[in-house]
Amino acid sequence: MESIEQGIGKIFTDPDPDNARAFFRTKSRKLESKVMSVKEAVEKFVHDGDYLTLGGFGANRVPIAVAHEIVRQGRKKMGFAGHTSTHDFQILCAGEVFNRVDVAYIVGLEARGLSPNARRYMESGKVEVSEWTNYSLSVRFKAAAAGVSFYPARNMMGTDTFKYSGAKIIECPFTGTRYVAQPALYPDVSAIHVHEADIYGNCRARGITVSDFDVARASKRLIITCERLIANDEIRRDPSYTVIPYWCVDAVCEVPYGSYPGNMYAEYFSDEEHIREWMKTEEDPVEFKKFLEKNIYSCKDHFEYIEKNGGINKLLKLRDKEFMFVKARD
Amino acid sequence: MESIEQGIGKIFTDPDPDNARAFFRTKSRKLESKVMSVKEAVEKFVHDGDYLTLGGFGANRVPIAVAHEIVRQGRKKMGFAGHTSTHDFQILCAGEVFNRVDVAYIVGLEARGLSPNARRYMESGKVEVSEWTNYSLSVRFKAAAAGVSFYPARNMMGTDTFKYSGAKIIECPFTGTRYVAQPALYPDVSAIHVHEADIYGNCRARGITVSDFDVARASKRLIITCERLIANDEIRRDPSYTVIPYWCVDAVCEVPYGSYPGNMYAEYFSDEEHIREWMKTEEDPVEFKKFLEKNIYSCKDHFEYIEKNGGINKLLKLRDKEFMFVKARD
Amino acid sequence: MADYNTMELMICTAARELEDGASIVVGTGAPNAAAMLAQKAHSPNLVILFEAGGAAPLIPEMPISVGDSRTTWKALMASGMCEIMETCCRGMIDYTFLGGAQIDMYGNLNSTRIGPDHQKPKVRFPGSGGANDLASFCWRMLVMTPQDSKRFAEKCQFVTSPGWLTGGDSRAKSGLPRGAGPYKIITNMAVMDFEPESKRMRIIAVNPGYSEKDVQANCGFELLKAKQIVENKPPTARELSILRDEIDPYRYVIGR
Amino acid sequence: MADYNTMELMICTAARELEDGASIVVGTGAPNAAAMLAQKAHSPNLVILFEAGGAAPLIPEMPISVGDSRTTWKALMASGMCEIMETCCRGMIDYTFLGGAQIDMYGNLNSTRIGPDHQKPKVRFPGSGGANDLASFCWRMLVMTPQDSKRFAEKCQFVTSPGWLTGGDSRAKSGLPRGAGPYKIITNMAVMDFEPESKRMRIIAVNPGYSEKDVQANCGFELLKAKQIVENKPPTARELSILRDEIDPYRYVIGR
Repeated sequence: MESIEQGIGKIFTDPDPDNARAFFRTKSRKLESKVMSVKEAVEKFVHDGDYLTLGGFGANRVPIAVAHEIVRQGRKKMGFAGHTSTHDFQILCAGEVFNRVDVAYIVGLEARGLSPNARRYMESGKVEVSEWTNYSLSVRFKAAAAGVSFYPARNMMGTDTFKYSGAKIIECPFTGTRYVAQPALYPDVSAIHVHEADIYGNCRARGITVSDFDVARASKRLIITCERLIANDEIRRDPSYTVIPYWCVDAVCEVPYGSYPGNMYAEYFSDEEHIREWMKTEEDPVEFKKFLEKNIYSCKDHFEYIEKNGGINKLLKLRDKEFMFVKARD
Repeated sequence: MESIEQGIGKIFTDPDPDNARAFFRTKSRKLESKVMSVKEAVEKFVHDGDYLTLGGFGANRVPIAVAHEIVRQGRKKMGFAGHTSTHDFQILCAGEVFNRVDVAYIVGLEARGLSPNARRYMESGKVEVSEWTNYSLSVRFKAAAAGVSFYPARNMMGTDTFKYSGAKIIECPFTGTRYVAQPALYPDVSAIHVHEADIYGNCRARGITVSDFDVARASKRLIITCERLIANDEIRRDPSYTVIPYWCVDAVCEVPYGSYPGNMYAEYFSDEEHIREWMKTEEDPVEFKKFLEKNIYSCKDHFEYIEKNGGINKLLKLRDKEFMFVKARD
Repeated sequence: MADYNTMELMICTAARELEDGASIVVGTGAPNAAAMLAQKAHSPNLVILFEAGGAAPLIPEMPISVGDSRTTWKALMASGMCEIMETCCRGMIDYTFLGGAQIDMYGNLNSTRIGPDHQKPKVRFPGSGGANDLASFCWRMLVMTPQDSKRFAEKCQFVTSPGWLTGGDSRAKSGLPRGAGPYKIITNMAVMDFEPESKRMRIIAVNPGYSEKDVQANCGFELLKAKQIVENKPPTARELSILRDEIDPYRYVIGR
Repeated sequence: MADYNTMELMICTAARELEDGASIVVGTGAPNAAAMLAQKAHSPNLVILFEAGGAAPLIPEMPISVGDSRTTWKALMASGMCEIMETCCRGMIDYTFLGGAQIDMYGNLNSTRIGPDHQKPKVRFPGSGGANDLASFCWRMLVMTPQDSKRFAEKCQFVTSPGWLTGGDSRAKSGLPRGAGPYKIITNMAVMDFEPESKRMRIIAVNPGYSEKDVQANCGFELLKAKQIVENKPPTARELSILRDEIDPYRYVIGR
């Protein structure tokens, strides 16, 4: 099929569905425990050069423990899906983990402003970018989850976002309507934080879902972190609420407060004080290095990081804030 | 875009997304009560000639009260999506409601055998058919729900199912992979039975979802029947479980046991005795006419139909059966 | 030990094809019984899915519909049709069982109609349902069917679901996912596979009491023959007891 | 009654555009405040959605992120990005608010970069996020932005999100959904719309204390002028009290 027009951006991953099928054919369907530490999971499943996706929405239901661990273990030359990536993007930039990014939303932290360090990194020329949009990346995951190499969408046309993307313009064979063909995005590895999972990887999540269920299905390898491990019996009690089935999952890590300092729906709000400190510290590269040493490199795990920043007391306050209890104002 | 090959079947609905947008622009977004009787809902929203979709899976979570009411009110010349349509198909055939069908699965009742009357009707030459598959129809609804005119899928190729469909074969602009372009299906009107809804039409459902969430979004008009009306507060208590938002919905009808004689997940099992009687009676057109008179035409509503076939006692037995209580064997 | 009927034999034969750790989408009836038997007899990690959305249930009794509550009984997930079909399309599903009114030498299946006029068929069958999809996407398609020369037809009057199409590399060229296709045909008389080059149906085993000649005599096209045709093993006492006592105590399927 | 700042004026002006029964996708900050104000002041049936999945919440305080828990507080649905964007693409969403570092005379927006080298930009901004999608799909795009001649640029250095593209029928020809596009631009000085034929930006109202000349002097391209340019009405006491007491008591937005 001839395309009418095409972007000059690179496609960093292989959209071929038969190649993906050949991989998925070899993926285990066994119901076996995948419980391990975040350290083990990152050692086993995240490799230099891999294309990475992180679930959630920037600072909401994000797998922070995995992001820190990737930086701590010094992964490099990765590809990354900047699908409204905010605080998670900041963390990966701190480690200069990736050298190519599919951009939808990066560098910024929404109402909080822009990350000085992420901007420096993205303006350094060290990172190759292709431009997309939030919906485009959602559709690219959706196509991969469906086992095809593209889905059409009606966005991006007429703009430089299209020009600097890897997309192509096609026409509907029925109506002649023009579409941007969005190439399927099968990440090598993804990490998603959920509310509950069993030891096999069957997951439940609440609140906004962003594109996580498609990301889970599109990914070749998947690390799940969860607020709580639950019994398999509880999953089977009502299968209506399983949003990611175990056969998509390679590792299950129990990480309560795993989205901290991000927000976790119906669990705890974001630690805006700490995020502000992070952004402020980034202004001075020397200070920021010390900050990272304290908060990532010298930490054994996510809990040590939390303990250094207020521990359980802080988290109880963030719970109050999440539920808007009166004392949350104190 | 040129297609490589195309089916000879008709496309019974307009896949043009701009035409659909023009319609949806006019659809109300107001949060107002839509509660009414099934009779009113069918009078208002189901017209002769409309293209109809029924939710659920043949005899599981099916909007039976709406199907009976459509027959009772004598709707004719409708189009219909035979998306694993079993007992619901039987009902519509009894009323000779439609004259064109997108076929995925019709005429049969799965392990129960074939419906004699549905076969007679489909072999009469009175009904125009296009052939599809279950997944094709799912994808056609999914494309419409996404507001586009087609999605690609990897099924149907090389078969007569393709030849007698309205689909076309295209190639991926990235990989050259061949796909069947599935034209979007925007039904004029659909009916879906769910577990719970509020008066505005926000819905919850459990168990298998088939393609109902896409059907709800793809449909121009939507009638919801529900086992139970619930308070809007209950929807707002945790919005994670809303599967159809109110702005898709035109009518909300409280119909407990609304899937009877079909199965309703975690509520009641199917009444196999009654379905067997239905199929048996169909063998003799004269007997069948009497049977329909009793069970549809002379009934005021769904409850009268249920009362004629065992009433609440029967339904308690079907609840036992659903939960596999020991006495279900009695 | 000939104390079994042909349905029991077919189910036991089919069950043995399903190795531990594999995944399968099944329908109701005999395929469902075969998958349950495999799970209980030798493949506890066989993942069973149903096209309407049920995934990995602890099936308590034979479902009547692939969407009824038995398909989600204590399941790991109750999902939808896209979820299941796209799991197949991504390459995660190893097996499926299909059937039809006709099957040809390339494993193509007809479950749509008999008669030449599509808009006014002599006999209208259900159509594809999910069969075309599963035949397109799942790595290995299995068929369990009684053997007679009307059903094993020279040419299907309508190809509902793809086998190897017209043989050779025709399926690969059609655009269907690479590497998937018909695998084995299990009948009351024999087990057939497909010769790798021509993709024509080939006898690889015959059931006790039948000869190659019987099989050919009950087939509407010429069957290829494997170099070594073995005799299919009869059901074991353990298989039969699981099947009769645990899976189908009311003989819905094995009583046919 | 000049006791209000320009941010308050912009928010009140914007809120008046949102009629009862309409639907809108908003971001954080001023657009969110405008939608909340409309809902509380005159459009109780305004449906507010957020691109990350929140739908029709009872927003208890200003969200920091379009995906934080405030966007699903007592909401009618917590869904995902495809759900919201596809609701827009189906034509169900009337309004959206967008912004950017640059806007040109056709309402095109730049939120991607400054500098000529895309791989090594002088200033890297976040990129589209959902802006390109919302600008493509929602019927009417609104912009609320301070007016200065750098921001109102002759040409965007990068067109992130589509306005009327190069004017005239260029947007209709591009393939973007028919009938959608930029609607009104609300600044501290004026309200602009787009002339129907050329699709060029046009002054339709000026704010108290500003003249057409001020507006043009703070714009990097020539603005068209409506036949009748009215003076924009200042915020009412009721609007201000809702905004200050109920919506933004901590002055996160109106204190800027």
